[in-house]
Amino acid sequence: MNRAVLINSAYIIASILFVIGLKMLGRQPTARRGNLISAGGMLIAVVATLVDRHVVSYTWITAGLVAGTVIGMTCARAVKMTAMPEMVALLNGFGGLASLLVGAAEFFRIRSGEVLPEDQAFTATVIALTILIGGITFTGSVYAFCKLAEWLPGKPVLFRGQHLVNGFLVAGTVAAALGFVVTHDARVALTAFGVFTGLGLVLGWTLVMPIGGGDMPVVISMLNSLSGVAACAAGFVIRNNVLVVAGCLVGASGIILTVIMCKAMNRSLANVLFSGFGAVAPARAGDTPAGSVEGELKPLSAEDAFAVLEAARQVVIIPGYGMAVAQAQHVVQELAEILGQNGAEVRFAIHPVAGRMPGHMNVLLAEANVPYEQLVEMDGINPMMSIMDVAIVVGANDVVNPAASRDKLSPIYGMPIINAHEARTVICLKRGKGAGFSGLENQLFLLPNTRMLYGDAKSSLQAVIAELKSLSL
Amino acid sequence: MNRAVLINSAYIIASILFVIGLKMLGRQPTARRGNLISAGGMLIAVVATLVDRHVVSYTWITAGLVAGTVIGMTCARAVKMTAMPEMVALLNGFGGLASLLVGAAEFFRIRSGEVLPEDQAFTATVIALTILIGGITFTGSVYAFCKLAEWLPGKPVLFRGQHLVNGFLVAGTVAAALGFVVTHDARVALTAFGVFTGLGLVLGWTLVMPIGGGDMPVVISMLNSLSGVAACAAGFVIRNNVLVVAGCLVGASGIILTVIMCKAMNRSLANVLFSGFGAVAPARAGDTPAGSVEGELKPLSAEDAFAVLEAARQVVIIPGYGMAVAQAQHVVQELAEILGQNGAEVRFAIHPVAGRMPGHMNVLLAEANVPYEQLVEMDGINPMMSIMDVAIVVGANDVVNPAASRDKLSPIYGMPIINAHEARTVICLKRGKGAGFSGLENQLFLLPNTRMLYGDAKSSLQAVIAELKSLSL
Amino acid sequence: MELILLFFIFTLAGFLGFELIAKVPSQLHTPLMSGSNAISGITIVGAIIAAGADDGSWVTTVLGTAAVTLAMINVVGGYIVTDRMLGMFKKKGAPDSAPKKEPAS
Amino acid sequence: MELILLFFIFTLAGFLGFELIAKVPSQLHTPLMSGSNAISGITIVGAIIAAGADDGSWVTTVLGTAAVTLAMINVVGGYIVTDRMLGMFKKKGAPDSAPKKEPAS
Ligand SMILES: NC(=O)c1ccc[n+]([C@@H]2O[C@H](COP(=O)([O-])OP(=O)(O)OC[C@H]3O[C@@H](n4cnc5c(N)ncnc54)[C@H](OP(=O)(O)O)[C@@H]3O)[C@@H](O)[C@H]2O)c1
Ligand SMILES: NC(=O)c1ccc[n+]([C@@H]2O[C@H](COP(=O)([O-])OP(=O)(O)OC[C@H]3O[C@@H](n4cnc5c(N)ncnc54)[C@H](OP(=O)(O)O)[C@@H]3O)[C@@H](O)[C@H]2O)c1
Repeated sequence: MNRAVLINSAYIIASILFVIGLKMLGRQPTARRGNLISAGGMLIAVVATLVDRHVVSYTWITAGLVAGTVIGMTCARAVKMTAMPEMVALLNGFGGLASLLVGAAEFFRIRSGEVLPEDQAFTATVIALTILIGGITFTGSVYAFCKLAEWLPGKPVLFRGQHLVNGFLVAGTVAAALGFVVTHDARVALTAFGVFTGLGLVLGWTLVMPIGGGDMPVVISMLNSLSGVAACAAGFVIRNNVLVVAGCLVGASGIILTVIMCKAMNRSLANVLFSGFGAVAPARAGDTPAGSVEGELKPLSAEDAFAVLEAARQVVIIPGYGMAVAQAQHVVQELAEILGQNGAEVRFAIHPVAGRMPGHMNVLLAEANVPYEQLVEMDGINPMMSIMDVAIVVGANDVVNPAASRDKLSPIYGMPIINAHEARTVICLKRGKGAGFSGLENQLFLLPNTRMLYGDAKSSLQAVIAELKSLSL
Repeated sequence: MNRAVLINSAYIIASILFVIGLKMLGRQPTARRGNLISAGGMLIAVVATLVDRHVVSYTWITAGLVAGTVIGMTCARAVKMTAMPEMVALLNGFGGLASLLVGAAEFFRIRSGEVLPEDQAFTATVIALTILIGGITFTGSVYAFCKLAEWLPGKPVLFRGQHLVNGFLVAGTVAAALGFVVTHDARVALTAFGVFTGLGLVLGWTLVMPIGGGDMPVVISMLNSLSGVAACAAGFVIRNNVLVVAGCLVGASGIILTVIMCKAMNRSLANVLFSGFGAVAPARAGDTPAGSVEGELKPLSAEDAFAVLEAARQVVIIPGYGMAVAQAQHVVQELAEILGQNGAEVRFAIHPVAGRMPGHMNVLLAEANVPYEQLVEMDGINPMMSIMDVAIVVGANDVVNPAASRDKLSPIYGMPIINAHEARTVICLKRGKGAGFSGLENQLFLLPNTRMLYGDAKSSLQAVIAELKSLSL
Repeated sequence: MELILLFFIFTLAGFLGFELIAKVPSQLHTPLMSGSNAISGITIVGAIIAAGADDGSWVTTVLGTAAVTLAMINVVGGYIVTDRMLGMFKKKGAPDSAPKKEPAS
Repeated sequence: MELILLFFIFTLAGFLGFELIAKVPSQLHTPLMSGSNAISGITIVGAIIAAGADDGSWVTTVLGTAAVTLAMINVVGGYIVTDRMLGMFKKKGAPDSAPKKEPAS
């Protein structure tokens, strides 16, 4: 009894630390400390579990702990800052698989043991839930990882009758799980167990299939919430309070975070998950639908760009996904520094959903040592936009598309944008006529005061910098 | 087992309703519905408890429930809107006493029964806590009630060695409670029980003694939090989850609310509870300390006031505690209406701590049917103050005292005020040279553009209205 | 074990209470106080169990009945008083966001 | 009874999770996701119990050990990745409120 009290007190403390840590993670100045506090909670929970009276053999546990620590540390240290999203996806998948295995282990333990648990049906239900949700989390996360790491094409995979296939899969899984819960025959139970485990794993894959690569951050946040729910279900399986609390905390906060992320893109969660958004993009981008944009693209050479920039006093740089693709953050930083030395005031305008994950631009620019003070949020820069001499759009598209605020028929209508078109001159860097994530034409490129600097963002900027440098020497 | 599951499910639902209700109570548009939802939760909890297997005789329960309902309904319906704070205090006291009685009943049940509870020391501790906190809540609330209802003088009661006496009382109580927990002798336990019950009741009284009547809302909020803690402790006594949850919710949210209330007055909780604030007021108000204010009071007759008001286009009325004392809300409303008919735009400026309870002015003006749209909060009115032709200060003092923003030595320094002094003309209604709640002189009354309209606010205003009416006829 | 879980519940409810009350406009302070005071009348549950306990003596019955009465006054009175206060606010025109019905005279 | 209290805990934790995450600035979304992902590695507790269970067979030990490894990767990796991301933000000048150390070039 005494030991149980000790362990459970430790669990209570761990839960408190998780709550505090999560709260602190949500505010910039305390975020890092919050993460440490939550890590402290985890340490306490792990140590407390190790002294559990039911835990007798430590060999395997130690092996697992050491292996996990080494692998986790190596990967987390080695991964490049720009590959963070896929790393999180992968880690999340591992968590889901771990929950699945915990559920499975408990199933086999009960099967081999003499004593049946008190509430057999309840235990069977939560085991089934743990395995299903864990499985979906695992394969879904792995798929998201593959898309983000470009091991698989990022485009949504759609085929005829996809919803039908998914429907059948769901029905089959539910049927197997129900059979598992109600049966008293050990053999039937084992079969059912195998079936829904397999189907759950397949489901995770097929459900993420029709979602485009750009929406993966939302999907990962969603799967993160699910991995919390899986842990929570595992908590009900082994009647463990800290699992229930921490799992449920992650589950609930993950859902809220997912919704917040969808809102920033002005889309609903259902739209992200089921619409196959972006699949028809190339087709739409090419032709000229009703309400199309008019005007012409006015290309600009690096020398001309140099002339414009040389005279500018107020410059705003608007980075987008293209900067990440071109890995141009260091050149961008160099450009900003040179312009600054040249007497211009340079700001970076960061749109909340620029790039492919929240904070994507912040992370890249931080990597390139851009001072924090030069970063301005969308709401901060828009009022100043009309006094800007030059806006340099580095591979951004949707986040500077005026259609979002003007064209009610546009699918991104309502998404707040950075009003680059209000600047005196706009220089857009992109490789060609490629559309943005939403697949829409962008009138900004056709405006009289816009000039296109074609080519990979990195090489284009290097050319401009070379010009600027030749001057200052 | 089945019945227990049912009851506990009901308890979970009740807890959820409490959480949702409390959340909704915090926002104006949903507040009323939130209260109903929380009442629904209470109904569910009560009904679920009635079917508890341990409850066998219903005669007395029914009697108690009926009596309580009738008394509660009668009082709550009969009480005047202006007497709400004391009503809340009284109700809170009853809740505390009920928790005390629950603790006592459990004590006697264990005493008379054969079986001792599992964790004797723990049970004794929580019984002692329940009784102590319940007792303090009870007598403290009753004392607050007496002060607010003016059955006792509102001024802080201070005497030499008060802290010493309180210290001894606390020490005695703690000693008795400790004895109660450690003893195994039934007789000693009974004596200790009697001692700390009595001392707890005395403590509630003496702790509230040195606190002035104006701070009673803060004290009531504090005691409200305590009554939640008492209920929570009672929950540990009888191992009841809904008591623990609901009690703890009230305890925690009550503390936060108390702190918010203190902040609005720019004072700390400790200052409110222990400083005897307001006790030295009359002495200080009379004499002229260093840094005193200069200028002269310029009285104004009702006829002159009429002349000023007749010509005004923009009028702001700033009500304060004096309006409540004079019960002048209806006349104020009449004045506003007449001025409105006369072509002026009339607004009411509501300071968050005007009066003696949060929302005091809102409640009074609502009672007098002042349209909601005419009420403007402090932050809304201050930027407009300089375009106001006349500011009518109806029995407000501290909340329009410029010293709060100017004089660093003033005890109310830092409290945000309504900038009445920025209006073109200020008319102040008060009976004489009485100071405000904080006991400070108010330079506003001495400013060149300020006129004093002496007398009870209600009769002064009636005189002004008579003048205005005689004109319009 | 039960006790430990109760402590768990206690902790979580405490955090929840803290989180729920934030940025409450000042005119809602009094109704909020009164409304949460009514919730603290939950001690009625303990009172009912004490009054009707199958293993109680006359002492516990008397104490329990008194507790039931007092807690019930707290509950019923608390909810009605809160409702009346909030009714005051609602009666004239709707609050902030909702459409305003009464002409501003 | 234990199960019911677990459900109670579940409910409260859910509400708490909802309340805690509100108004998070967008650049913190990814670290927050990653940080809460690390917390979901709490399943390590279940994995340890499964791997070391006194009444387990070799099947449970294998499954448990695999679970311990995977969960540990999630936990360790998750916390380190989050810390690295947040470190990025901190390195250059301090955030909003804190004093700014670096000259704006
Ligand atoms: N941040 C998030 O969390 C998140 C998550 C999911 C979805 N999204 C969505 O992603 C979009 C983000 O908008 P965005 O403006 O940042 O990007 P975007 O709309 O995807 O546009 C990227 C632009 O960069 C150009 N580009 C690509 N590679 C380039 C290179 N190497 N050099 C130069 N240019 C290059 C592309 O044109 P070319 O092909 O012609 O070069 C394209 O126009 C939004 O629609 C948002 O809703 C964001
Ligand atoms: N709202 C809350 O929750 C709360 C709670 C605790 C404390 N407080 C404190 O209470 C104070 C409230 O400030 P306040 O400006 O509303 O009031 P105040 O500072 O207390 O001043 C009230 C004024 O009304 C005058 N008065 C009294 N009876 C009158 C009558 N019948 N007719 C006309 N005038 C009358 C008094 O002067 P005469 O005597 O000369 O007439 C006095 O100057 C603040 O200090 C605040 O911190 C508020």
